[in-house]
Amino acid sequence: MKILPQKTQTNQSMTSGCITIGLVFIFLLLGPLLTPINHTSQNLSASLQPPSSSHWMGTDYYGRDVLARLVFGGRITWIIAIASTFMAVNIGTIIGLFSAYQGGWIDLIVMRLVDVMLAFPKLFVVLLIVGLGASSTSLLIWVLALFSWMEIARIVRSEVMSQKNRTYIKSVRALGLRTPRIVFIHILPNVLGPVIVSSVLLISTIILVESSLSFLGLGVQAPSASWGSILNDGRIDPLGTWWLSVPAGLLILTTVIGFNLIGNGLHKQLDLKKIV
Amino acid sequence: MNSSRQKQPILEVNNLHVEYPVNFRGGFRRQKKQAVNGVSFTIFPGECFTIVGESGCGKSSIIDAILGFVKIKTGTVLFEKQDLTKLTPKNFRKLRPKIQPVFQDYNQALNPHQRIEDIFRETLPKHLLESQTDQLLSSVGLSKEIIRCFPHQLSGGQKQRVVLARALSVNPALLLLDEPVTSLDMSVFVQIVELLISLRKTRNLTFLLVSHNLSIVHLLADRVAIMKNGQFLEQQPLTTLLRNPKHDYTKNFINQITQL
Amino acid sequence: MLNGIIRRILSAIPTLLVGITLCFLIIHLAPGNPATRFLNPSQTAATQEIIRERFGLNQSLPIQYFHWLKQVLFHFDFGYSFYNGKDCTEVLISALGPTIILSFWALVFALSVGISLGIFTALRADTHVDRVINSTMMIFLSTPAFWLGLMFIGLFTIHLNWLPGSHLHSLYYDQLDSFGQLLDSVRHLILPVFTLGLPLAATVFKYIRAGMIDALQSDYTLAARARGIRQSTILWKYSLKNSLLPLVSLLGVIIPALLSGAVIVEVVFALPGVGRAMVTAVFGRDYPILMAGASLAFFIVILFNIVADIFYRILDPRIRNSAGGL
Amino acid sequence: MILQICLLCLNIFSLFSCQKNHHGQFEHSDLYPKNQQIQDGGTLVIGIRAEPESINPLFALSQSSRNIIRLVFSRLADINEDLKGFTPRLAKSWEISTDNSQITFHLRTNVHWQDGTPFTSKDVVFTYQMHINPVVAWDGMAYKQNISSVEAFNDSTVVFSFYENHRSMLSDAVEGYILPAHILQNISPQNLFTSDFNRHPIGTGPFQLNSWIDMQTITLLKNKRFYESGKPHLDQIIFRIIPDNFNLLNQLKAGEVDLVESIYPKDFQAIIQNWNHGHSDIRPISYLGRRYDFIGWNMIDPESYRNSIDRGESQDAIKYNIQPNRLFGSQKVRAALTMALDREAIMNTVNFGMAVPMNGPVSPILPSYNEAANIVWEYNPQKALKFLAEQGWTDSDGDNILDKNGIPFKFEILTESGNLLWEQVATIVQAQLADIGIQVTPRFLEPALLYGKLLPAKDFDAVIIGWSVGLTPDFSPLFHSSTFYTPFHFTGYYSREYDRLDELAKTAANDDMAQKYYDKIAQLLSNDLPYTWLYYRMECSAVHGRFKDIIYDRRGLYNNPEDWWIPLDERQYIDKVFKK
Repeated sequence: MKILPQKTQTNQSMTSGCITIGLVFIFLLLGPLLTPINHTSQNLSASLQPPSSSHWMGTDYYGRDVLARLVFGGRITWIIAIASTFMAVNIGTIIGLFSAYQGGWIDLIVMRLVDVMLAFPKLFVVLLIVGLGASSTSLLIWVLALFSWMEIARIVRSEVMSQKNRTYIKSVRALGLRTPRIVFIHILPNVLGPVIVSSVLLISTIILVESSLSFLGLGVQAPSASWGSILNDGRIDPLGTWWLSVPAGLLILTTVIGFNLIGNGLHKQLDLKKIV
Repeated sequence: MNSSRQKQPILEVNNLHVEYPVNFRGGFRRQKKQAVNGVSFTIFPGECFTIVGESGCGKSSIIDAILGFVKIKTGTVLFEKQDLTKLTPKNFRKLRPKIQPVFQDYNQALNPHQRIEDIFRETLPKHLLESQTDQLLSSVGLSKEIIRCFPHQLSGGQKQRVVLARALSVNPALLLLDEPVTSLDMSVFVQIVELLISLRKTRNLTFLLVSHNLSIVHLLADRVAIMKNGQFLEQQPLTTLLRNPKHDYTKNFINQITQL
Repeated sequence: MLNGIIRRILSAIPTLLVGITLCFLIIHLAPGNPATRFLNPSQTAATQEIIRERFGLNQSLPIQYFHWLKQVLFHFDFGYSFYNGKDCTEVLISALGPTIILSFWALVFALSVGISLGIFTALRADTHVDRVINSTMMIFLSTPAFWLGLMFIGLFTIHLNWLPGSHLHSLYYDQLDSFGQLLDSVRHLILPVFTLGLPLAATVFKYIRAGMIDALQSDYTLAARARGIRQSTILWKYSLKNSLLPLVSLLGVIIPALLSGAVIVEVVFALPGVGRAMVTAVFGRDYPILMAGASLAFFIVILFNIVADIFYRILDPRIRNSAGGL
Repeated sequence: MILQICLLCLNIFSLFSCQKNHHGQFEHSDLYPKNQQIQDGGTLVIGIRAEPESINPLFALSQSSRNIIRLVFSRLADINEDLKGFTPRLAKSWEISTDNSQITFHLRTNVHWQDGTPFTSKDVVFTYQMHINPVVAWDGMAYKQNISSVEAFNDSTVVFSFYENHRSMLSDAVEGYILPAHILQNISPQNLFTSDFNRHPIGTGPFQLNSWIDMQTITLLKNKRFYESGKPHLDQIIFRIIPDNFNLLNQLKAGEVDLVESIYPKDFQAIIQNWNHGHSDIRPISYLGRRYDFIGWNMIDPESYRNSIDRGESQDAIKYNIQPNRLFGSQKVRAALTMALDREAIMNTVNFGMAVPMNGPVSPILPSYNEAANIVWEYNPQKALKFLAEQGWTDSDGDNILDKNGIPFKFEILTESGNLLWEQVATIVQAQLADIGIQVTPRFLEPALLYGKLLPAKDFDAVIIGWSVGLTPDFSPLFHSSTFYTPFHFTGYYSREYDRLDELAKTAANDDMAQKYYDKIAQLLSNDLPYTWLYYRMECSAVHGRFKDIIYDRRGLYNNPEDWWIPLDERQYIDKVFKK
């Protein structure tokens, strides 16, 4: 499929992003091979050991292997980020499509709602809900998704608005096609580009918000773990127990950079002005 | 042409008013812009009725109004005696294939993510798909190699031919041609106009042509309406108009043609 | 023009109301009872009822809501904190100061660093300098703010002992002369402003750089260059002006980000701002403070959206001159 | 949040002696050589984690609020280290009437409120009225239940009358700080919670509030009118609010903060190391505090409890007919769970050695503590499995989880989110119980949610929390059947034998008799195991070495703030910079 302009050869941002994310992904996938130790097995007598040959990344309070926990926690972080992004993208796309295609009062009300939700400082309100409700991983995914769909909805709406008045849509409407068919077959594929770009960037944002919540003690709750919560384990003494705070922080940083790079790369590559 | 007068009109537009809301960010109250301001005309089967005027005079709004893409403020649009403004959306949709538009901007007229063959798959019955597609493409002068292509791989003239083929695929009675050749370069222009003329004959089509380009008007039109600021200045058969223009505005136009 | 502004402001009122109502519902429908804080072993049911009454929790939710709304709209009274009985308006006004100071300087920092580096690198696109700055900014954009803050404290406060890592002033601030006080405040602000400002600077940088590169390659710039207009004139009058425009609308995005960031920075650096007041209130289930804080945050964000809109309209001739515009 | 257990009765005549406490090494006072001349002046900076909610004794709940109140206000008398006698404060002396129904307090006549108004008996009477006013809802109201009236005989004499003769009469009378009548009588009790007084208190204590900058600092200055002449020695005490632990400790190390309480045991170990090697001036201070942590088992079936309440059954009917919990209703199961836990390892891991074992209800700081009275369930997984098998819990389907009649042994253990220690305990408990085939899911709930589930509703399986104890043994709010419906009795424990012993202990004629019953209570509860006691915590604090004469013991750290002082040659910049 060659709908893209010929800019593919020199997209450094894309390449380096893919490599970064690929490496982190391989780490998460093959991590258990690096360390034979189960991430839950405790050894209370070997608590808070610095890195050594038996524990490459040291141990935490319970003498659990930090490397194993980084792998396990990373998977949770990724699952949360990807699951809530997936949900946010779906919610945002459907609302955006619906709102733009219906137009009129519905559009006005939906867009006001989007304004309202965008006006919430994200961390503030997620803090509010997660803090007031009992925090569980699934609640976290839901809340993160429910407060992230608005930008997607806006992008979809504005794209649909611009596509809607293009002549090809007028033409297929004149052919007598049904509305759902027009929306999903003709409009949707043409707005997916910007949606993909912003959802990749959204993954980064959600990873950052989740780790901030964990820092405030509201994110993923033990005995489950995420990079944010592992980092938070080391928060009591970030320098003294650097093997808890530094690797987790660096992994968050790397992943976020990776997704940002991919997002930027895609943005360049899908330079949508040139498609139509 | 005189004979057509005895026939039933295929399209009858009476006292059409169209206005557009002017969107502006954040506000609730919207301002309106009058685009079409009391236009009436009748088109008979087989004829080519042409609306001529400067860009922005409201020509395209008439087409949008007939296709039901803008809300009509007052007035009626009768297609084969049915008032389109009073139809339910469902019934309107059923009637749609009868009236097909061809727009100026061929770049935007095709879905960039759809292969040519998929365009026809949407409307043609499955068992006839292949044969009918071939037939349609050849009738607009395209070879069948292009069916695996995406629109951006075609030239401007090819795209406009595909647009025509798509419109013909639903067997329309009335084609609404909105500046169909204006964006094409001169040689392609002539080919497309010739194609239109032959299609009109072979398929017994009626045209409503909208243009500010007088060469195509000269080649295609039977009757011409001159439009300015949302209103018709005059409506005449082409020959009458050329001989005896009533308005100064019309005269200016005709001078341009003679200069060509 | 004025008409348009007034209309824009009026249209924000329903937004504000819906938002506040949503907040109220979120806060009051969340499970858990704020009065459990006051439990003690000898407490009787009657005493529990008195405590609930003290906080108005004995009434039904709609009554609580309308009472709250009435107090806010007609008396500008957000009620009293459940935690310490303080007037919420007072709490927030005193907390707003540090948040404004912090956000203001972070914004100034972000804009000045972001814009200047953006222009600098746009003029040197695809050189080594550009790549280095670009990647550095990418890192700041991707760093969790609290981690950055902790690392700053570790490095500059503990390791090097150059800068203080908490509070707005030293303990003996009042004993210093006015220059000393200024210096003291600046020293205390540097790390928090950096922590909050660096990710924002990176965002601004991204926009400016992209806008500048676009503008520098655009037809009007090329045409201007062809006419022999001086490079600096092209830069300032043509390119920068056009790439600053998206920044104005970015303001609407930056303000919520600033407030979110302030929560973390205020906790890490022990600054007495709105964010920290809110975190404390979440943990203490201090409904009135939460409501007041949420309304305030809302108000600020919407206010800045309106301001950004108005500026946008003033600056962008396409909107300014279009029919029905301002 | 640690909920407070009130001191409902106090052993004034107990036979307690210092030697009896075998953890004596943790309780000592570091007195400066007496031959040194005490010098006035200097500043103490105390780092605290959260802003105090109020400096009004009627509403203060948090530890930091209570500490500040100790500095600003005074009581009639303070309890001594031996938990027997009292040191006179606002009361010069007191006598108990021959029929044991009245106590007459003779007040000091040289006391002034910090605004200059003289302190009189009116203030004492007014304070009592505030204490018993239900609208105020003072959390210590229970202390005053046995008092029938408080009357002023003259400006300097107050008579407390009692309904019954209890051993706790004197401590009940002196409980609570005295409030200024001349200020508070102008404020209606309804508005007291929101009054300005809470932030601008006027007391009679050694220090007075100078300024309170929100979420930053609270500055107390020396009270020049303080009734003990020549005291206090320090010029000012500043409370600096630093929520982030990392920052707090670093400011302690850097000397910007002089005193920090409740240090995490791991950090405390580092402070001990540095002090012992002479690397730092930060002196570690530890003593057996007031807190212990335990696992509470829900002994009744939550669903049947809820259903009975919904059916509106009488309280007695519920109490006697309630179904036992399917898991923890059996004493053998609770004993097995206790034996399955390596409580010593738990204690050492989470406390880094800063705790002592606890096996029964009586806290080690109390005179009535008797280690030998408790039944100790040593760590023994084999025996635990045997006990469980006797109760029908075996792994019959080979999935490594015990089951009985097809139901697996699974439960949820709740604890408070944000409490690092308890979260750690929950994580370890999960792992250790998994070893004997019990599947535990830890759930960390935000305090308001946790206590909402626990305290009124009894809707839980097991919970890890802790109590903060008073200086007298009183377990009736936790275990006596008469308190079955009050919040703190959440385990649903019910035993006629316990009720009998509890009443006997309270009404015993003397402490010798009472001790016998307390031993029996300890034996009964440590056998019945409504709780599995985990450990008794030591308080870990640190203070800069230049502060002298700080007396700390089981009562806490703020026993004699008016006596703290700094030698001239150890003064630092902060001690000198403030202009008088």
